[in-house]
Amino acid sequence: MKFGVVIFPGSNCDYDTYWVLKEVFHQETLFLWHKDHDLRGIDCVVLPGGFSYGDYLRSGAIARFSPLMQEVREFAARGGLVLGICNGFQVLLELGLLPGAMLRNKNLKFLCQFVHLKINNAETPFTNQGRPGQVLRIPIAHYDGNFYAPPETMEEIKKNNQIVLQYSTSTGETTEEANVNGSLENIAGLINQQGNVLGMMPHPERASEAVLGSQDGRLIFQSIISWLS
Amino acid sequence: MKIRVLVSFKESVLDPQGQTVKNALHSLGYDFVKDVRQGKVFELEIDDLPREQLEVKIPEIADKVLANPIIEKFEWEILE
Amino acid sequence: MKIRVLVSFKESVLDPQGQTVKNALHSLGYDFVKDVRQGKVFELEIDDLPREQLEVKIPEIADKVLANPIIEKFEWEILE
Amino acid sequence: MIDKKTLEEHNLTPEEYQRIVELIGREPNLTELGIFSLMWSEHCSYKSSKIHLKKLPTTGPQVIQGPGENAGVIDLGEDLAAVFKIESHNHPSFIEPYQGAATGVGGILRDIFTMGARPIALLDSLRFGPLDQTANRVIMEGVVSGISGYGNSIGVPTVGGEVYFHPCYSLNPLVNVFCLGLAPKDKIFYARAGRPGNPVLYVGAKTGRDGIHGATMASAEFDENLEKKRPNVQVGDPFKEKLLLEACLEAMAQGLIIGIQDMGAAGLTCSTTEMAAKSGTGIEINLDLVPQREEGMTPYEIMLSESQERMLLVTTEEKVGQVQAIFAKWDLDAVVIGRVIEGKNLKVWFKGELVVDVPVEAVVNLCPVYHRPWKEPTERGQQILKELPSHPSDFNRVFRQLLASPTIADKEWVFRQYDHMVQINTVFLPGADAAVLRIKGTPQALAVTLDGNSAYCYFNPREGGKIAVAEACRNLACVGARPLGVTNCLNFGNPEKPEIMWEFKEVVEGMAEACRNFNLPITGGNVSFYNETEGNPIYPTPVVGVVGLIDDLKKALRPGFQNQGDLIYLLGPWGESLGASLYLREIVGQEKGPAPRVDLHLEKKIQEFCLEAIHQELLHSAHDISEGGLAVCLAECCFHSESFLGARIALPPEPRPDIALFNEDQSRLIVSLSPEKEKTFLQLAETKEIPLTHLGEVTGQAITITQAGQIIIDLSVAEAYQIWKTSLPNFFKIKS
Ligand SMILES: Nc1ncnc2c1ncn2[C@@H]1O[C@H](COP(=O)(O)OP(=O)(O)O)[C@@H](O)[C@H]1O
Ligand SMILES: [Mg+2]
Repeated sequence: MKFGVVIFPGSNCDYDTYWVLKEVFHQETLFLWHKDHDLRGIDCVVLPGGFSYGDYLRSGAIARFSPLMQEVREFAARGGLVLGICNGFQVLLELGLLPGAMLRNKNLKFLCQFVHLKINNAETPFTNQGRPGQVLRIPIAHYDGNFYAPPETMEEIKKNNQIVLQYSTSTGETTEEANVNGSLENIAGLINQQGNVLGMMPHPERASEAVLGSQDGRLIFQSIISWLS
Repeated sequence: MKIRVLVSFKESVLDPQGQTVKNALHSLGYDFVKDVRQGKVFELEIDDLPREQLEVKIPEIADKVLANPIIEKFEWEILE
Repeated sequence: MKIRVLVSFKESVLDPQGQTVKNALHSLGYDFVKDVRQGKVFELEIDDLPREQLEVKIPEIADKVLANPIIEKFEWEILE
Repeated sequence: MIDKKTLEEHNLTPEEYQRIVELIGREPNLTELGIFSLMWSEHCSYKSSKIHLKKLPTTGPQVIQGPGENAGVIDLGEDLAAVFKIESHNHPSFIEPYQGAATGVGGILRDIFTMGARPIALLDSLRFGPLDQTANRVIMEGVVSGISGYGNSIGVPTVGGEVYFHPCYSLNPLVNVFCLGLAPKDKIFYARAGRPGNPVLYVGAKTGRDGIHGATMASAEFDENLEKKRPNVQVGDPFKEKLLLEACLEAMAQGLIIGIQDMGAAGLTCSTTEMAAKSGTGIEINLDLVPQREEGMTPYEIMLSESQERMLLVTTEEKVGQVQAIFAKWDLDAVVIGRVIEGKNLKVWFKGELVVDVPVEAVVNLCPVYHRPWKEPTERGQQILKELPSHPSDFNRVFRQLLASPTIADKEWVFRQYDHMVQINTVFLPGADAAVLRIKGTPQALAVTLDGNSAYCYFNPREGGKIAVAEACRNLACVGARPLGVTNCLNFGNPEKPEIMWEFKEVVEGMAEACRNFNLPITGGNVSFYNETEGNPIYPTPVVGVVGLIDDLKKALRPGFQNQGDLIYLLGPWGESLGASLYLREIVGQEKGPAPRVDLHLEKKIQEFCLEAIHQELLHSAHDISEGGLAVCLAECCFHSESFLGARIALPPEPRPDIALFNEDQSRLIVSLSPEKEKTFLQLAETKEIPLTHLGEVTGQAITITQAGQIIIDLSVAEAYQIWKTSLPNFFKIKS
């Protein structure tokens, strides 16, 4: 099984994601350059965190025009697995592979901290190693993670059980207080209707080694690996 | 020629930045300000184009690049 | 009444955002765009005030809150 | 043609001008004058500090590069080197807090990756005036978001730092940023031009009229003419810098670069002349080839521009194409703008004319060096606490007040805005005594800290200088790291005033003594003078950054208590004076000395003992006693425990409880250990002759302090935590 981590200009979690896939999970992993046109036979694309193009216009807005994103679009349409983490999630929204948009965090500040996440849907390629209601502790680090979608879209999202991860308390309550950035429905992770494209604001690659204080992020990668094998 | 494109949140979308500016103004005693909405402005210096072409091209780049139609709306004008 | 205040970097100040947008437009083939400057727009809903008062108050809040006079300039207009 | 007014505008004295004329054998033109004024400014030439900086020890077996390059380099064993440096961006941050702080981050990052190192951590030392004044809050918000905006975007974690509040920083905020990078030991790059004929390439952002005279500005006080001195403020572009970082490291990894120098303060002028001077060659550039952002720029403006995110590099003729290809990959231009030439002059061409022709040596190395007069100020001797303040009647109240003091209160409001985890090396998040970063693929870790207490330096600059070094090393000892190298940023007032010069000299001599005591080299740093507004200088503020190594990351220690029933010990003396303490200043309301003193011999013994005890795995926690004294240290040990563990300790009959609890005497830590290890611990302490006291134990959910059976402080950890945690955010609450 083969993973590809996309590098956009301004990506900065590309090496972290690569390190975890390659050195922690011992998977074959490639870097994919945004200007290329070829996904090189990978089974799962990861769009990593960072500030593609500085996020100067809107987070993820310019990266979506990269040549490689055309390939990613087709790959996703064929059912290939796509994981967008943080800025990668923002790119997926701008690409239209996921519904909705990101607004600035409700306190208008960048937020870097551990948060608790409740698994709302454990039947996805990205969460199948978890239980519904299970709580994970994984860090976030973003400025624009306040998820928004118009009411009709929210209806759809809920109807299709697309909410995968929600900001919660340590015991799994999705309270207002636990909703650090102000997202609708405490959304931290969202999947597309077909169930093969996941965007999540928290960084599982920052919580995959004991030395970093949490290994809860492993669940995401393990789920993908077991799904693919 | 010069084009100005204004991008702002749709009415239905909450604008926390605008709210914060409003609060800041109130705390300084500028109570005559009732509401604030914050948006972006782009000033484009472009090759001279006939009006009909502008009518196509400018909305195109506004829609595709400058604004995110899910949350934002835009308007544009010719400056000079 | 409604006031619009436009805030942008002074000419001599680097505008990385505008530059990045320009490059993106070029890479999409919109070569007729020669330059882009990005700024902020504030739409203020305010109590009706006579023109003379506006002439004092609006520049005052623009200078103090909306713009950073060290690197930014502003202009304003009455919308309605 | 060069009149008195022009000289004044360039901050050059008539004598300095005379010297320029002699050195170049004629009157300089305006561009040449600009070049000299920049490079001979205090900021670039160190003309007032040089003779004192020479006193600092700079050598040691681990030193690969000491002062004199963009950053210091220390050998980490195996094939890795640590590259680090600290820089100030005080003046720009006062003028425009967001951009000033942001470009400060950009500048120090360039210093590190110019050397061939990938930056892996940032730390920031910040000083502001009291937060009850709106202006100070505005500056602090701007500075913190500027650091966050730049560091987060470029993907270098900001893993630690310090924030102090004192009225002396109200109109003189300090923003010092430290950066640490890692490089392969055999691939360090220097500012060299190499051989004549080598092409000189300009890479990165275009040149605009940014910050012209920034360096000369950093070499003058602020006064009511501030408005006029406001240069074109530089706006940072972290995205461009990220591209520059990746492109430079890629070109270096492929062996395509001979020499490289960033263009920060003093831009093209500094980079061209320094590279040539270091190689003993000349250099020639054509300004028509320099990428420009604005129309009609003059040679003067181009040479003096401080536009950010630019680099100058030298390669060989054959490699130009490969270099350009790498930069193109990262959407950056790399333009050949000149060549290394025979001779020893800088030659600058503009529209076919030779507009500058001056010896690089004169520009870079022949600035006059000043032995500025110094004089000990008399009044400080009288600012000594003669009579003990009256004994507080309610220690619980005092304790709460101290925990809420912004200098002591939790800084999460600040570091939550910094991405402190990107690059997934950060093992100890901000809040511990030192930041700890694993070195991937090894059992080792790096520990880094910044320290400096200006109140001590005000009352006794020599002791303050020593303490800055001692305390930084003590912070490392607490986590289990051996210090390897030091960098420092010296923030002072106007060096032309003898009292300021005295402070400077004393601090430097104190630091030198402490470094020699710890056998530690100083590998670089920065001096920021003229931190005065309207004649009011800041307190002397040295900020010391120390980098250390932890051999076995598994043994690294945190400040928080671990287990109920663990024993709590005080290492070091009880202390005896409240002089210069935060308690005396903020609670009693008396700003009085004397400053604490540090016995360097004892300090070293205690640190070595701490390291040995950690190595033998005798301890469960260690935390250094600093601002707020023993009481605050104890509270922090409780706050950093996982479940609000409490502590019960007993004070001895002497000294008085306020002194025992709040004094800031040096060489002291609080450690905790399991009762089974006590015997071994005490034996080790005895063989090493370590003064220590059994304070009490980890127990319950409250902080309880008694003396002679009487309860003096009794506060639940949860309540104390709440006070400590919410103090800073409360200042910044958005009111609606
Ligand atoms: N306080 C200090 N202690 C030790 N070295 C210092 C100090 N201040 C400056 N230096 C060293 O002097 C050298 C000259 O500094 P300079 O070339 O001006 O560096 P910068 O690029 O930081 O302005 C640098 O190597 C710097 O590390
Ligand atoms: Mg430098």
